[in-house]
Amino acid sequence: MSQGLEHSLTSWSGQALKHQASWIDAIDARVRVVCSGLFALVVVLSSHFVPTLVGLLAAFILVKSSKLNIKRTLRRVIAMDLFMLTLICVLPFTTPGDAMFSVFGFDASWQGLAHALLITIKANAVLLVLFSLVATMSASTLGHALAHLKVPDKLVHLMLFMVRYLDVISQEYKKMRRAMQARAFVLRTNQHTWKSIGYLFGMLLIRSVERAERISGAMKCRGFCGRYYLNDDMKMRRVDAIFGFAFFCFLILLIGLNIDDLFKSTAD
Amino acid sequence: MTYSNQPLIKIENLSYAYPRRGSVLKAINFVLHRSERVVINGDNGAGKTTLLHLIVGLKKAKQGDIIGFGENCKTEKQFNQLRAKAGLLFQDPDDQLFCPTVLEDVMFGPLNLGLTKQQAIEKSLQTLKQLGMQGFESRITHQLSGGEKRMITLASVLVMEPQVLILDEPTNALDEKAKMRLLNVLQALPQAMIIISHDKIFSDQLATRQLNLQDGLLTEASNPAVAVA
Amino acid sequence: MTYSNQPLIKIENLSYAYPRRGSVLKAINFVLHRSERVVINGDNGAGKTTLLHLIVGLKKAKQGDIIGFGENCKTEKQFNQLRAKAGLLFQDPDDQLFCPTVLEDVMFGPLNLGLTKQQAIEKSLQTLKQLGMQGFESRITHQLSGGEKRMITLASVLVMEPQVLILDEPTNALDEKAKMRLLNVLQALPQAMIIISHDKIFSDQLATRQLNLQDGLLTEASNPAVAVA
Amino acid sequence: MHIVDGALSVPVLVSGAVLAVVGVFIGLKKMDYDHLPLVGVLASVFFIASYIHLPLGFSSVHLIMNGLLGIILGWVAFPALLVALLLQVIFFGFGGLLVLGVNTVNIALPAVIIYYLCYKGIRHESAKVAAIWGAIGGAGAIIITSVMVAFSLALSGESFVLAAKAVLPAHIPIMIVEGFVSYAAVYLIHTVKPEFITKEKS
Ligand SMILES: Nc1ncnc2c1ncn2[C@@H]1O[C@H](COP(=O)(O)OP(=O)(O)OP(=O)(O)O)[C@@H](O)[C@H]1O
Ligand SMILES: Nc1ncnc2c1ncn2[C@@H]1O[C@H](COP(=O)(O)OP(=O)(O)OP(=O)(O)O)[C@@H](O)[C@H]1O
Ligand SMILES: [Mg+2]
Ligand SMILES: [Mg+2]
Repeated sequence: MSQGLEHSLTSWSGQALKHQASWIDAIDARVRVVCSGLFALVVVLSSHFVPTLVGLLAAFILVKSSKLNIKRTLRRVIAMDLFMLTLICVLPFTTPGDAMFSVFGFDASWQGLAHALLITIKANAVLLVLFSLVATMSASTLGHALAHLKVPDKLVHLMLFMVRYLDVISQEYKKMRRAMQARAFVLRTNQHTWKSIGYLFGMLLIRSVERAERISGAMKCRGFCGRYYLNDDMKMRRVDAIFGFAFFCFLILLIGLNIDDLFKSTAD
Repeated sequence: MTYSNQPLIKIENLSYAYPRRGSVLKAINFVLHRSERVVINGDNGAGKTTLLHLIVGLKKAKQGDIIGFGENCKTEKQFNQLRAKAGLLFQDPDDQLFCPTVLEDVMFGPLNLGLTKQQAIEKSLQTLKQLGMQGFESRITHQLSGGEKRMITLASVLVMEPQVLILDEPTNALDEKAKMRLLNVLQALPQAMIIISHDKIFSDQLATRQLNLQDGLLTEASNPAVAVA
Repeated sequence: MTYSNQPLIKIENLSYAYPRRGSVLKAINFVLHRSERVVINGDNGAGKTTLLHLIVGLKKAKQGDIIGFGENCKTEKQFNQLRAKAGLLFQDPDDQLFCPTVLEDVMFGPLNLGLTKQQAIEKSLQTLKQLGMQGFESRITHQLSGGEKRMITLASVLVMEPQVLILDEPTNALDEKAKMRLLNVLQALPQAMIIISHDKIFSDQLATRQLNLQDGLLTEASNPAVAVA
Repeated sequence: MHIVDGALSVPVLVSGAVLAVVGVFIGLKKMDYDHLPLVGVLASVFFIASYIHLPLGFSSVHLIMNGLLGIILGWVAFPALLVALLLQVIFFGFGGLLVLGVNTVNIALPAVIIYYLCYKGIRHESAKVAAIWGAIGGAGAIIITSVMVAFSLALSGESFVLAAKAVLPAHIPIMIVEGFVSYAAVYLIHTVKPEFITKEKS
């Protein structure tokens, strides 16, 4: 099951995935990060269908305008939605409320279904906005943006190191896995498999530690004295301000929709 | 080994391209007969390693057939059977050695083939002895020298009793002494072999037939060595 | 560069052993003079990389002296100064390129030497241009090809204006074209060099002097290449 | 393991975020700039662990290995896992953005607990004994993680209680697999490069 989904390192491969250029690429990375963060906050805290649906709609528009590869995006979202599907199946039965139908004497409630759907919409909206605004920038740009947003220095550099070496290490992993395969190794549900994978993992750790030692050496060779530098020249321009403002207005609208609904529900 | 005249491995019309690159292999044809030792020459990046990985199904060809021991291999299961009969030695021994001790590493193949632990141990010790590596069984793989590592990887392939040996630059990173030792061992083996080697002296002594891989095409080598200016 | 007759680097009686191993280097003596290009040959595991790492103080010798630019280096601080003048190119470019983008990686050294950001950028761009790598500055390091990675590591060492270049198998994993390009670049550089290379053609063209490292001993290579019978 | 956005209640989200910030803060305090390459590279290895899918009957599970990560990194597991989870959300869509705090705590806190539990055992001079402690750590981390996931769900509302109850048994197979895999990994490290785990890290 999982093999068919976008759960493989090929989708990472140093984040070298090409995507079509769009106007979203031109917007400042910090603005994109902040916008998607606020969007997640507003949407997740919404308690009604209308604002979340509007949020989802906006997410679709962003996906469209960032020219994401639709197939790839769908695969990633579906991976999550399979999990949500189980929730949709379970929640109606565990939430008390007006009976929809009943199975083996358990009543499925409309309220439960509504709750499950609400969660699904929220989760999808947040992910789609993340994909279109943040995942379209390279991981190192993201790191730089986070540094500008006052995320602790060490955390940013940790992320950059990780982004840098994920690819190197996954190559090593793949080579070793291939070598095992070439000796007629097949993954099964038994102790031999687990032991071999454990050895593989341990060996990967050791090789990585040795690599880290060499990296430290290389840093020392270039006069490293406990400071990392980022070459950051991010400037806010008019487009960024306009996009940020428009997005902000939209979020205000979403919040407003929440309150509006509140009035309605109290009026009932 | 009762394949009278049937070729051990036959490749028909094999093509391969990495994503977002030009094609690496273009319609390769190749036949390996019994007790042949075929050397494939080619520049760096010519696609030699890719070809070997395709043969044992570690990469899947977009086009073309690989017929191993009479069977046209398409599925992972078929390739898995092929891999038991065609042992591949990797370019970098470090990629192949992942167990803590030598014995465990050599045992890995036989265990995959379904032998019991006792049988696997016996067979591994025997193979190590055959390669003159007795006494190494409890050594730690990670701490071996390059030449020793190469010998152990060879043992771990030979222990599976393959009918074909596929060697990807076996002399890579070996010093002269280790190279001579390997040459002697290989010459004494009965298996058919496909060998990649940049080492002219080594391959000339071993080969019964030489091929060139260039621009994605596999051709008979007429003039074996052209030095670079 | 005003070291008239003084050797740039001098090694006296250097010995080294890894824990739980026999000794790798035994009382090595070596002198590097100005504008020399010394090639060190040796089998795999002979200890060549170890020797280079000892020279720049990444490993500390148990015994022996390293005299860099007239100063006997013992402390980490002294070695730190030595490293600014003797640039080491690592065997695996992936170990050396640890910054997200090319420009940041090249700038890393100059910034550590105390240059301002503006100066560092200017100098880095200039060095990249000198190596014919202009236009690469905003590329992401892990997406470069092997040859490009090698050139960038060279840039990141050259930008620190070392007086000695120490190259650990610079042609490793390069194809012929990239190799020729590197050879041309290196031949045009004025720095003294210590080079490890398994590539005879490459090292013969570059070397002014060749040494052999064998059994922990460093000796003059009398006959550069002895073919195996 | 990854809880998605929108499922949890606000108090749970907030307390998760606060705990995560505290944990990350402690982790960053304990991590020198000199250690960055090591931590970065190790975090990548654990990131890759989540791509290793092992078959289990008709389905498959992927490794988490947070126990082993905790044993090796201690508190530094917090920042390492935070970054790994952040990358997973953004580039693969696992989990969610606002639940990042909760998810980080659910995976990193067990790692730290395991660090203190197995600290002694893992440094035992016998490789076999150390490996058994590794197995305990590997399996234990999964137990603690699944209990915490169950709690985050159950605390978010009555309707999640059943789902929470299902979390624990669902993780028993993963626990067994991780135990065996961790055993082998620790055994290998102990025989090949013992100084890697026995070495004191500040
Ligand atoms: N995973 C990959 N993705 C994209 N391109 C690749 C990949 N692996 C190899 N290549 C490219 O395919 C070509 C053939 O590679 P291959 O490793 O088969 O060459 P080779 O003949 O074995 O070379 P060498 O002598 O260096 O081992 C090279 O140009 C290489 O850059
Ligand atoms: N960290 C280490 N711990 C223990 N032994 C080591 C370590 N690093 C290297 N060695 C051993 O020391 C010897 C010399 O290693 P070194 O890397 O210096 O060789 P080399 O001449 O550079 O070889 P190559 O041509 O493969 O690069 C080898 O036998 C190697 O196994
Ligand atoms: Mg190859
Ligand atoms: Mg070396």
